[in-house]
Amino acid sequence: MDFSLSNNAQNRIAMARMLAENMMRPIARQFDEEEHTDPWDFFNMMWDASKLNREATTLGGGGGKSSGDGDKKKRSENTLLACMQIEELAWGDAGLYLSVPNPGLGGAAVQAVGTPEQKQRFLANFYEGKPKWAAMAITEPHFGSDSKQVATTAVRDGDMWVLNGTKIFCTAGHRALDKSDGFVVVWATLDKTKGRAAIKSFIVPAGTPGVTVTKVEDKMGIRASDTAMITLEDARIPADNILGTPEIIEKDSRAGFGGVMATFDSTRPIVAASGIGVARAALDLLRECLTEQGIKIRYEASPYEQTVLEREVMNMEAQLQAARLLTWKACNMMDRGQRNSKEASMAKANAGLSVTRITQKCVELAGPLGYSRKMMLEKWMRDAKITDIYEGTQQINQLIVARSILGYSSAELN
Amino acid sequence: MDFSLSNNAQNRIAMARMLAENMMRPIARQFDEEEHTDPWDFFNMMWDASKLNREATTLGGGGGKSSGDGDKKKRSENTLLACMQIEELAWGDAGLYLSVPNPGLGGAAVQAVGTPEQKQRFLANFYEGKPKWAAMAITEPHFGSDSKQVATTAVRDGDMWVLNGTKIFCTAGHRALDKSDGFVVVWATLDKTKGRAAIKSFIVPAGTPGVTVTKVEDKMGIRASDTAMITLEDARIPADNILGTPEIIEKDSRAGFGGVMATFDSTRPIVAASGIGVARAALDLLRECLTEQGIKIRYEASPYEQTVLEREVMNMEAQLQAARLLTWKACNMMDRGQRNSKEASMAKANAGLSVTRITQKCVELAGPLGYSRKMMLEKWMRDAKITDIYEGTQQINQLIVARSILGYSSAELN
Amino acid sequence: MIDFELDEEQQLIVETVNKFAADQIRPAAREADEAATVPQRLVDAAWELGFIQGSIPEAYGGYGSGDPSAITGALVAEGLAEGDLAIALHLLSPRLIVDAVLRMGSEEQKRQILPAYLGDSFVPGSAAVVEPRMGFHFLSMKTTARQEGSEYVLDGEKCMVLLAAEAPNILVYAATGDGIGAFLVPAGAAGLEIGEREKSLGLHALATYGIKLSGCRVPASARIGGDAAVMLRRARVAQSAMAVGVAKASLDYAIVYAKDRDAFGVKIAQKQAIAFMLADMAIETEAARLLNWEAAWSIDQGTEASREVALAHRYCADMVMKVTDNGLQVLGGHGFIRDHPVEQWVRNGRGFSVFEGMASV
Amino acid sequence: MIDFELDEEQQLIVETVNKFAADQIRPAAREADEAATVPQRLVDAAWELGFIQGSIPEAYGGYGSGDPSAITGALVAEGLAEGDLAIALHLLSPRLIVDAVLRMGSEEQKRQILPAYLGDSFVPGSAAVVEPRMGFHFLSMKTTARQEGSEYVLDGEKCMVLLAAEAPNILVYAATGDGIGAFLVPAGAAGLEIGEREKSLGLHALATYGIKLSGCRVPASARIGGDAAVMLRRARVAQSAMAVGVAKASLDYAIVYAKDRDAFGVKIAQKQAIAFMLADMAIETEAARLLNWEAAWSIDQGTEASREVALAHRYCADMVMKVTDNGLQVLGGHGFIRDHPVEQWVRNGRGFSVFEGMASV
Repeated sequence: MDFSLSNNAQNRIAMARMLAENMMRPIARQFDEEEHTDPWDFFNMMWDASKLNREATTLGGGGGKSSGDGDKKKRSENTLLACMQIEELAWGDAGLYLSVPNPGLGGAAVQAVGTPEQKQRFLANFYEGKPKWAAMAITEPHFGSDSKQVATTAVRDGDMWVLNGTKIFCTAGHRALDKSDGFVVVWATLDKTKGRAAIKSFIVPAGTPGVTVTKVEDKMGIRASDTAMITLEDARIPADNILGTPEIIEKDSRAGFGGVMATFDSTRPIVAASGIGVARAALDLLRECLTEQGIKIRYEASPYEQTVLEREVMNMEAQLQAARLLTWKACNMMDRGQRNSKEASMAKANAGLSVTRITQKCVELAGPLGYSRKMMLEKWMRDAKITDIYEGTQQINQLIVARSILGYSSAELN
Repeated sequence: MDFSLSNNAQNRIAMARMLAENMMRPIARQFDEEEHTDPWDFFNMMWDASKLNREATTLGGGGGKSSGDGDKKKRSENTLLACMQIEELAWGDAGLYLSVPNPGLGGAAVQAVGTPEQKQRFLANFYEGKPKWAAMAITEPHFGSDSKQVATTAVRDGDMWVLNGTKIFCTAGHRALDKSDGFVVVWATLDKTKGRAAIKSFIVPAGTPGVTVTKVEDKMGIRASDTAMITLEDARIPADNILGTPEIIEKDSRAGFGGVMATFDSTRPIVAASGIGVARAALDLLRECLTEQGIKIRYEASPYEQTVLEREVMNMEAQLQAARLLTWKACNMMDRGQRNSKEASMAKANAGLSVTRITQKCVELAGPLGYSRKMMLEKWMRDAKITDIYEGTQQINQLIVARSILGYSSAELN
Repeated sequence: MIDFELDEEQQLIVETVNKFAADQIRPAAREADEAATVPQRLVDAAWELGFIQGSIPEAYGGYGSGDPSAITGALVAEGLAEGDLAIALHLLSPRLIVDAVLRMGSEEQKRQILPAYLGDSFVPGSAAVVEPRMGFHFLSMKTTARQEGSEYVLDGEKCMVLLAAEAPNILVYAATGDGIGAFLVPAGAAGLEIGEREKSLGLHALATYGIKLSGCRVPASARIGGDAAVMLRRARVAQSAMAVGVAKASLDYAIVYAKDRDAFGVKIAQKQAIAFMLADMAIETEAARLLNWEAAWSIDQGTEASREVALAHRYCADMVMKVTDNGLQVLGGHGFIRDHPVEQWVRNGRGFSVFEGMASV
Repeated sequence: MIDFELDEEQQLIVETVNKFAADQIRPAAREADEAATVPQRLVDAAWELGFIQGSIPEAYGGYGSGDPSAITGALVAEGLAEGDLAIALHLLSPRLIVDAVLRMGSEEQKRQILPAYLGDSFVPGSAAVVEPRMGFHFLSMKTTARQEGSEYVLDGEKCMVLLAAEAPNILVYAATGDGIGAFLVPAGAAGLEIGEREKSLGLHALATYGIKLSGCRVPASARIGGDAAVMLRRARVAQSAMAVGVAKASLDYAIVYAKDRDAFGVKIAQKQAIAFMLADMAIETEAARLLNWEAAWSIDQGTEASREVALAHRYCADMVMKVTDNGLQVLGGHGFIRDHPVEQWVRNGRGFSVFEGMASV
């Protein structure tokens, strides 16, 4: 057991922290107030930076692969490093972090289940040219968590797939399709009657005729990040843009639905980490302000002497660190090549709730200043809440944890 | 709207408080430590007192009926009065309060759905002679809340019913059957295949051959109260000891299962009130001790100044009063003849949780003294917990509230 | 005798308020939030309904029957806030002045001040209580009122002063040394500086400002009554009632959504995780309402009720945050989108632990 | 490099401890609670397994490899407490003395004191920290140690002193004026008065006592080390680990019960209300475990870790109360009956916010 940061980790964190402080914090409020605008200077800067260090900004970046660099130890800590860096970036600004041009969830899917040829076509040269985004489009207006309800259809027509349907809540979908030469991984069904097994994911490149971003959502928080509604009308893509086999295999397989679901095992800790970054930003600022006022937290004081403020700060620090450790453990297991679905959902469920409560409490404890948009606390409260919703809501992740500890199938517990 | 106590209420409370302080508190610890013994002096005293004022100790006493005494106003406040008095008695000791010789839940059932003749036979002269108890036997080893699972059978044989089965968690069952000339109302089914509609309740008098108390439970709290396991082997009772009609009416009716269920509308607020009495006892004692130490609760202090202790006390007072008001409202509605199932379950669910937390917190805040059996706080923590379990667990009551606000049937939400 | 039923007059008021909130306030709430303004037609409509006039006894030109009870005030506040909090605070703002004068003012002050708020149309009221610092607490103000001969000199800084730039008078609360005093400061008074309109997490439609008082002089007659802490407690009752209204809005919206939304072959409301969350929201909302009603009732009995008010205020502020957050959670991703009102209730709800003196009963 | 895996030695220890806890402690726990005594055979069996000897380096007659780590200590404490808390505290009691001497004592004290705890059989240890008053806090002791020439004079009152009547020595913690000192007081010392055995909410099987110190004189050499607060923080790590063990016991029991119990046509574990409660219990237990591991690790790094320990201690104490209470709730009425162990875990679990210095790592 070891709770020390490797040199590698310390360096990566320091670099991400530098980006967060100098490139993100200064523009965070502006792009919250000016929703639906694009921080191109930031995008270009991050794009160039990414070329230097991709893990820093790739969701699920190389989960499980060996990093091979700096760190003496043979064992990989790539997922862990990704989480640590993302915590720093989200500490800078969660909305901007989600806007960083990169292969994102779409890229993660290609990486997880794509063929070498697909990785070559869509990832190998991704970082060339102008900033690009790749997104994942799963949700549809009539369903959220129940992703086997996918109604978007994919029909084979000669050497093309023809997609029809509407996708919502597609993070960076607008930038992937309309503001760059990126792509969106779209979930569609080959046969609605066949349920999960018939659901496949398809790589839809920017510029594909019939693909339109029909709405960009107004949100409570993470406003710098675009959340797109995408309409597919007879959108035609090459036959080999399907991820995994086109066959409908009744039993889930890594290549099909299950495979895409498996990417959650790496993305959930990463979502947790981003929320933790936001909550830490709030807690850091609150503590700074308290220190300025000469208030010191007496951690060991008795409830007969400790103030409510001190206890609240103490509880928030414990909640935040607990969420972080759960997240790191889920990463640690992935880096060790262990199955971590339960731990990933534990981390996500715990972090989602903790960061929501922490940021809400920081606003409260900062009083009128906390409620004012002159300070960042209120923004972080709005930004943090999404942590408990996307990549599986609190309820979905609790359900996964419950099934796991009870040894139940989704049929036995739903 | 009125939050003032009527003279009638004030008198009843004062009387109950007097009993609680002088008759119950002095022996409370003894009959917690000496489980399975009987405080006969207390029984006899309460028995005589009951003759003077029955409502004081009758569960669901005259809910909905007009009291007609003292209080000037025409409108009834009988359910309210019962709750207020029971809060006082439980403040004295919850285990002893549950042990008070009276018609209890069994009597409440007879009162709710019995025929005039049955009321005459079992209630009219109940208070004559030596102390008596009447109990309700619903639960069986294989089910708790799911009371349509009743497996105890009732078979008609000439002018008798023959009962077979095992009942557990029958409060005061031992005293009703073995220590007095009382009775137990037993739930049994006329036909297991017919579900709810076939479940009837039967009045089983003490001394009925084939009825045996096979176990008296060891419990965490309310140890002065006996919790019996009752075995019925070819227990024969007169045909007219059935409550309601012997016919199996597919649709629930007040006379059958539904009728008995309806008694919960009065018993749940009463259970809530008893828990509130226990929690109040703990909070009162904690505050006394704090006052002795010169600690004053600064209710209006800011979180920057208020101590954790002060905030906890403040929260407990609010939780306790909230539970009390929810309980009083459920009573108020019943006294007005309004349907109060939702409010009764709201009160029970809220009180069950609140009194559990309050008593646990009082033990914590009293430190080593709270954990010691020299003080009563630890006992009240053990006594309070049952509030969240019997007469429908927290979960059952939440379910009832949910159905009510959602307008769902038990089929739609279960 | 304990009784939770509203009397006929109260029931009538509640029906009127709820209808107005549902038919006119709620449909305008989102746009008001995005446009950061309260539509004039709502102001006029509310004025016609006489929420202000009804709170003033006939003796002073209103058509209220005697002093309005805090409970009735709480019912109105809850109902309007269920429509929208920012709009409710705007519409009820005149009571910040009117109530203070009625309850603390001299006969002369009543005759002088009240008529201005009983014209043909709505006249905004304003009160300055909160001060711009983290540890602010309503009993420890740093804004001071120093008596100099026949005048009071006010110095200090306030924030969250609603309608400061729009109102003819601001009721400024300041420490007098022996407690808290309330001083009527007319717009444009020398030494009164009204800052930029504030931007906050919530209440976007409500115009609030920071103000500075630098040697601002008002005649002794501008002081309304003695210890004004009593008004700040009444404010907490009004705000707590509004918290209940906001929570109820979120609960009812989440119920409708959950009964309509499909997942895993059923409505999400049929899932215990969601159903129990809704049940808990309902119980907590009702518990908070009853606690605050009792606090209001205690005030109506003429007691200071500082303990009851503090308990209810704390409980309601925590409740509304939890309930509105759960309301958003029930909607999941859709709750995070501004197409639905739930996120607005979260942002408004968070304010209740900060608001002081922003409404009155 | 961050890593949560146990090393091989730790895994071996955990397996041994868990097997002993499951096979021998758990089956005896209820009877021990009712009979208020720890069976001698358990004491002997535990001694054979060498939980104490293993914590003492070979250099001093044990067979531990160097100073035992706080993490390893936490693993042992969690495992044994999962069997039963009272029994675990009894079995590990020698470490109260042994650890203090090893970590704070002089070379001479180590040579003098340790052998007594390394005989053929178990020798109970004892420590006196808690004092019988509501607001007691481990950093504000009223028991004093006054130096007089070559002696210390101890005065004060302690409670929850485990095995005070059975142990050859009690390590008494007292305020020295410049901090907290730990003093080894032999049984029967003049001025040491051991009271009646205490009766508590939980820990029935563990013998605890109140003791009085009235001018109790011990030689200066009886003082172990300097500021003994460090040992009280280690105690909190040990206790927090035990809290995790108790919570895990309740969680696992509730899982088995919920998967076996029918209601409404399914197992109750298939109801979201129950399933989510269990999921939450699992998450909270794991979160607390990791927090405490990090605190233990920080101590092993030689830091004081007062913040980390305080956070983990508070979190674990709250967690175990919530988890054990929910564990009981899952069983409903059956949880309230002493046929099942869950109520015992609630009673023991409540103690963690009170226990101080009752175990060591």
